Amino acid sequence: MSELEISNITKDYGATRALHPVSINVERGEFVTILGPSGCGKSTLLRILMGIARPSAGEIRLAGTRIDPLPPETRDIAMVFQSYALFPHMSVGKNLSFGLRMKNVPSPERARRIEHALEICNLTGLVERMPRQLSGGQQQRVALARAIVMQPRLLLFDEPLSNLDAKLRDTLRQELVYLHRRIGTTSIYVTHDQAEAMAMSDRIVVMDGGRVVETGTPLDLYRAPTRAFTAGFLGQTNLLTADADGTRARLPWGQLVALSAQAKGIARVSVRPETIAIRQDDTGAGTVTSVSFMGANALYTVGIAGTTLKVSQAGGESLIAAGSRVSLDFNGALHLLKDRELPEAA
Amino acid sequence: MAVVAETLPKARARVFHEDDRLLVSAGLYAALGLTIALPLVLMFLWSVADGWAPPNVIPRDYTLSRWLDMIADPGLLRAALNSTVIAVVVTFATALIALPTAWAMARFPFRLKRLVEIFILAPVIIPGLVVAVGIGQVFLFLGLSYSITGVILVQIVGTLPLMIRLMTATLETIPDDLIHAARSLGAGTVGVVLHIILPLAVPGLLAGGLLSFIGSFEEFDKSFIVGAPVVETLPIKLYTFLDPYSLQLPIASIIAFILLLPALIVFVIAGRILRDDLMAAGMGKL
Amino acid sequence: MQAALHDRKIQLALLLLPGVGYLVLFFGGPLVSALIGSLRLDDGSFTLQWYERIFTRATMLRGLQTSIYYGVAPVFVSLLVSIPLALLIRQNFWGRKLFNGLYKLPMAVPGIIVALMVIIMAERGGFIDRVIAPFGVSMPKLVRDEWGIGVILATVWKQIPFMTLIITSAFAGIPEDIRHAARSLGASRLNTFAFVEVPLAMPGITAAILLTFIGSMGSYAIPDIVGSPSPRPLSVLMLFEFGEGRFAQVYAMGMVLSLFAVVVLLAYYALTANIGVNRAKGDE
Amino acid sequence: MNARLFAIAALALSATTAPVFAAETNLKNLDFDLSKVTRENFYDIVVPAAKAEGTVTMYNFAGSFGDAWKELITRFEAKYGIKVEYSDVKGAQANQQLIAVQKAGEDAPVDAYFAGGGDYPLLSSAGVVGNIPLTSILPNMDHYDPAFAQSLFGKPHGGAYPLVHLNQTAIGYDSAFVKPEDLPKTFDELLAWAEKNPMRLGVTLPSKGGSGGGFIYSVALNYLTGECRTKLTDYTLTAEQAADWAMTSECLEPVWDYYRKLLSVAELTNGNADTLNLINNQQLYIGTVWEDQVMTFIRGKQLPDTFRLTLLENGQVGSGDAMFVPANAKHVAAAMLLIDMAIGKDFQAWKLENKASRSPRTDLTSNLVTPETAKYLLPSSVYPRLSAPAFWDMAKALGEALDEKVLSQ
Repeated sequence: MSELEISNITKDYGATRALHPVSINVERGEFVTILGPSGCGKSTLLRILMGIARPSAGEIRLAGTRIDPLPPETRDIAMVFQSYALFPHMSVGKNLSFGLRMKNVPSPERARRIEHALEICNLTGLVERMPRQLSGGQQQRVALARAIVMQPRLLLFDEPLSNLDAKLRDTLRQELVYLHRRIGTTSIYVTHDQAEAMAMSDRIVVMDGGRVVETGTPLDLYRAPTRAFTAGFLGQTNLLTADADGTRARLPWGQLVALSAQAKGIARVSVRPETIAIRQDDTGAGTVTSVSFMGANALYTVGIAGTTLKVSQAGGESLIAAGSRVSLDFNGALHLLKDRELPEAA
Repeated sequence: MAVVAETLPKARARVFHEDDRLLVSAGLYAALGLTIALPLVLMFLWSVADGWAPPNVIPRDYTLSRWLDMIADPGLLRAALNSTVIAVVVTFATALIALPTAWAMARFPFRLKRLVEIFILAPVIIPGLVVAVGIGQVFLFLGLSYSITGVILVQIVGTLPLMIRLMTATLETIPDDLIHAARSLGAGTVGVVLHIILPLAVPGLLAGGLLSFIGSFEEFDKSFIVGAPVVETLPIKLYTFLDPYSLQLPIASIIAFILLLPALIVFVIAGRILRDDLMAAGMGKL
Repeated sequence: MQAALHDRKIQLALLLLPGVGYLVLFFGGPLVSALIGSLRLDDGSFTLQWYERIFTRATMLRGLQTSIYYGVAPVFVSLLVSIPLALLIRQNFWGRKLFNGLYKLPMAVPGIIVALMVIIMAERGGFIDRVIAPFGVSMPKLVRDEWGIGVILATVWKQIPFMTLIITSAFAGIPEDIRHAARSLGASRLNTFAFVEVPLAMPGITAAILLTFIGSMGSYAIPDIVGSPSPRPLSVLMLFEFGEGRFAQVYAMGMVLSLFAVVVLLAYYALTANIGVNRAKGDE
Repeated sequence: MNARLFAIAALALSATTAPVFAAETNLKNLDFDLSKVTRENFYDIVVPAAKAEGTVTMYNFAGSFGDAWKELITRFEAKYGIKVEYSDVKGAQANQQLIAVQKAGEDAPVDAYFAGGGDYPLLSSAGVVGNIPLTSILPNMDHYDPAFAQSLFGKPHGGAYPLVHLNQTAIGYDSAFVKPEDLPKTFDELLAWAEKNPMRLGVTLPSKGGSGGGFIYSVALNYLTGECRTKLTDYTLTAEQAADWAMTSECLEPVWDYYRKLLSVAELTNGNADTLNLINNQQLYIGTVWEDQVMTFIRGKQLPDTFRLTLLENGQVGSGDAMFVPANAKHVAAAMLLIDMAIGKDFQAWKLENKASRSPRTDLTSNLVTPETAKYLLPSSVYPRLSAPAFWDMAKALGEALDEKVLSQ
């Protein structure tokens, strides 16, 4: 039995279906990210988990207890909001003690837990401050502290880092990972930022159009996505069709590559840019159409055999100029996508 | 509490030349003096003047006897007490009635909202006399005429629209997330109302409460028709001296001061509490 | 029951109930009874005579015109004062905080006292007249005058704070960036004001106009005391009819006045609905 | 309603000193036998009953009369030990309140109501007035003016609606500006004076003050003759009939004509006090006024001490205000006792001296006032000679017609 079992949850708004039957299991102590573009249904799912919205069908169990009919305040779930949702009329300390008072936690216990939360969130000394006197990062940490002080069974994060600048976001992301490791609370983290998802999660649930597209560890999803959407959403990729003849497939530029699974006929595959080696070659079949230097690597677009490919090359002393002819070489296993068709111009 | 001036963003205050600022100050305060202070002073002079005929610019003789007579009237104290009790009850009742409705207006999208808005605004539009005479007939039927309860009920008709609008404007500014956060932290409906909504609604409640208090304290038309003369409030007691067709300037001036004083005190206090932006949001958007 | 409470429609109804229900009971009820009363004779039979009187009697017809005049004229004068005042008080001048509190005092002054002040100050032979008499000048007629200047003055005095308050906030609500953007695009301070700030503040300004119009159209203490004895606005005539115990006539006049106000309000809604600026709220 | 009026009229005709109302009384809360009360045994029966009631509520409709009633109440409470609950009211509203309460069958909130003389038709037709032959049984009414004892301005009341105060509309002038030889003595002379002194005459708008209402009725009395005058003084007309006549009759052309000429040279004011205030400001020299209100203003130093009064030939309206016991009053005996004291000679003399409030007592004339007061009263050369009885419903009708026929044209 998983810690959190989401079974066949749907949500309809009138005639529109915001969530198609969604089922997700989360193990105890796991950090699961729900990743998807805006409008994919992840926020709706979060609201249902929290109890702000009610599912149209399906059920949710937390530690074996069915919680979907319960009001939010009895669910033993705490949430960190995108807007932080700090109570503007309460000091940091009051914000932290609010939930404990609501749950009638006795005063000495309350003080101890607040002290602890402040300490692990690096907030010591700010107890008396009002929210408006805090910086964005501090507010974010207070929001986090306010949630973990509850020692909930489940922590929900709703894009909690999206209102911060890039640098702070990186720092806080690391802090969050570290923190999760320390407290070990089962967590669900909602975001549309794939980098964030990959950096933090034990497991990622990819959602699109109100459905769960795919679930897996960051590594699996990145390396061997089974859906074009996942492949495209997690990092960059080239979505190609290949002619498969059982164990091998032919890539558009003619290279024959081993398949990870048996397939015949038209196969849809995802080829990561960094899995293709590029080499300047006046007799090569490809032509570089553009070059972007990214620092750690360089990204080329290459026109070859009627398609355009993205190719990434690490380091290197020099760049290949646009217009140069190149030859390409894929080295790795081709993972088949299960999609019936590929999205146009992926 | 934000003092009125501070509600304007700091950046708005442009830098002025020292002379300009003095000039603006001098001009504005002079205007204030001529249009508000001077009439009040003249009215006070009338109340203590023992005869004031042309060409005297200020009275030659003074008397306090009118003031003393007026203040000695035991009915005055009773009426003031009545007014205070009624105003307090009206203020609290108005807030209590207005809150849920304002919440609905602020938080629920629904189709007939415009219509409900107009209906809530309607008591401001319909002349008080019509409402009062109409309600007088209804109250007589209900046995509420000429009772304090009746006066309170009819006054709330006048204070409710402003309170609902002010509270709607206030409640609209509370982010959904705060309420969700409170709920996820274990607060039930009561907890959310008590610890989140009410504290955050305080500026609106204060503004609306003060306006309701003044509105009730000064209300004449409706209270008069529904309550007078069995229930005497301060305005009912004093307006008999302000009968437009026989008003005597000295007496009327005294009455004006007695009527104005509490309102002015409340308003000066209110100046520190009333938030311009809320007032404007409540009344300034239709 | 529990489920019913979670139904948004039922929640909405329950929440609306106290306020709207109260007004339906203690405002709508009397209003309907007033409406019925305005269409009835003493013996209960239907009549339009009370309305007929309003639209056939010269006194009443002129009264209606006068009501509208007393509603409209002060609004224009108030605007002329309030907009500059609103602009002035956002400057950083000495004693601004105090001024901000003081200028609102007239809001707390009952109309009848305002009228009294006008009599004391501006009546012929009154204070101002006595002050300027030594210079051989005398006051023009401001009380009981044909154009109702005394009424307009008194009404304006009472309206200005309310109007200024709303207009100040309307201007304050415009993001600083928008003004800066306009200036950076080459607009002068005046142009920025005229083409950017005023249009953006318009919803607030028009609402202030509407509310003050409705307020002054229905006020009676001021026109009763400092207005011309003839014509008298409908509100004053209404009070007279009340004194005569002709409730049906009072109701009918009240209905006509209210109807006029409501028509103006609806016209306002219709006009502003297309502008869209103030539709952000309420209909989402 | 007419039947009731006839009944009252019939009773009024047969009224003697003996009580006659025993069977017909409309009083609801009698706690003593009213039918046994006579002038002779009044105090024996009424005083104990009143003391048993212990308290009495009084309404006063006249804003300027508060201090007079305070004086009366002090005397009354001292003498009888009965508490008086006193309220100033607005006549129109209090009348409607009484009528509504009466309709609902509830007890009246007031026991002794000082109400306008012109309100009698309204109040009596609604059955609000308690049928007590006060003028026949109150000991202090033994010197009561027979002109008002049984009827008021042509309407019979059987003693139930006795005036306790008489007042007089008049022409007031500042003798510092109007020389005795220039003082108008007739309506024509008044117009001529106004034409010679434009905007120095103030005329109160009839619907905004009795001095104006009285004036327009006086103008009509002056210029109407024959049948027209008969109609004008037909007290049996109801308010509606009077209004119809005033709005349509050709008879009134001379009145409108007079007003058209007058208002082109005179100032129309917003009330009795408005007129006086303009005289105090030395903007007006002559104005339409009430005699008693002038005294209040003189005492309050709001009029120059050169201010004097006169009446125009052919008469100006004199009126009065009554004190009565409502049919549903709770403290009838105490109310009767209070009215008795109000009409007592002592209080009436005090009232005349201090408020220029004339008395319906035949034994009290202006000869009794101090010379200091006398000079502000109407001189005996014109009063009561030129005092004409009021007909307020007609005066009101004329006022409304004036608005329609002259002012709004």
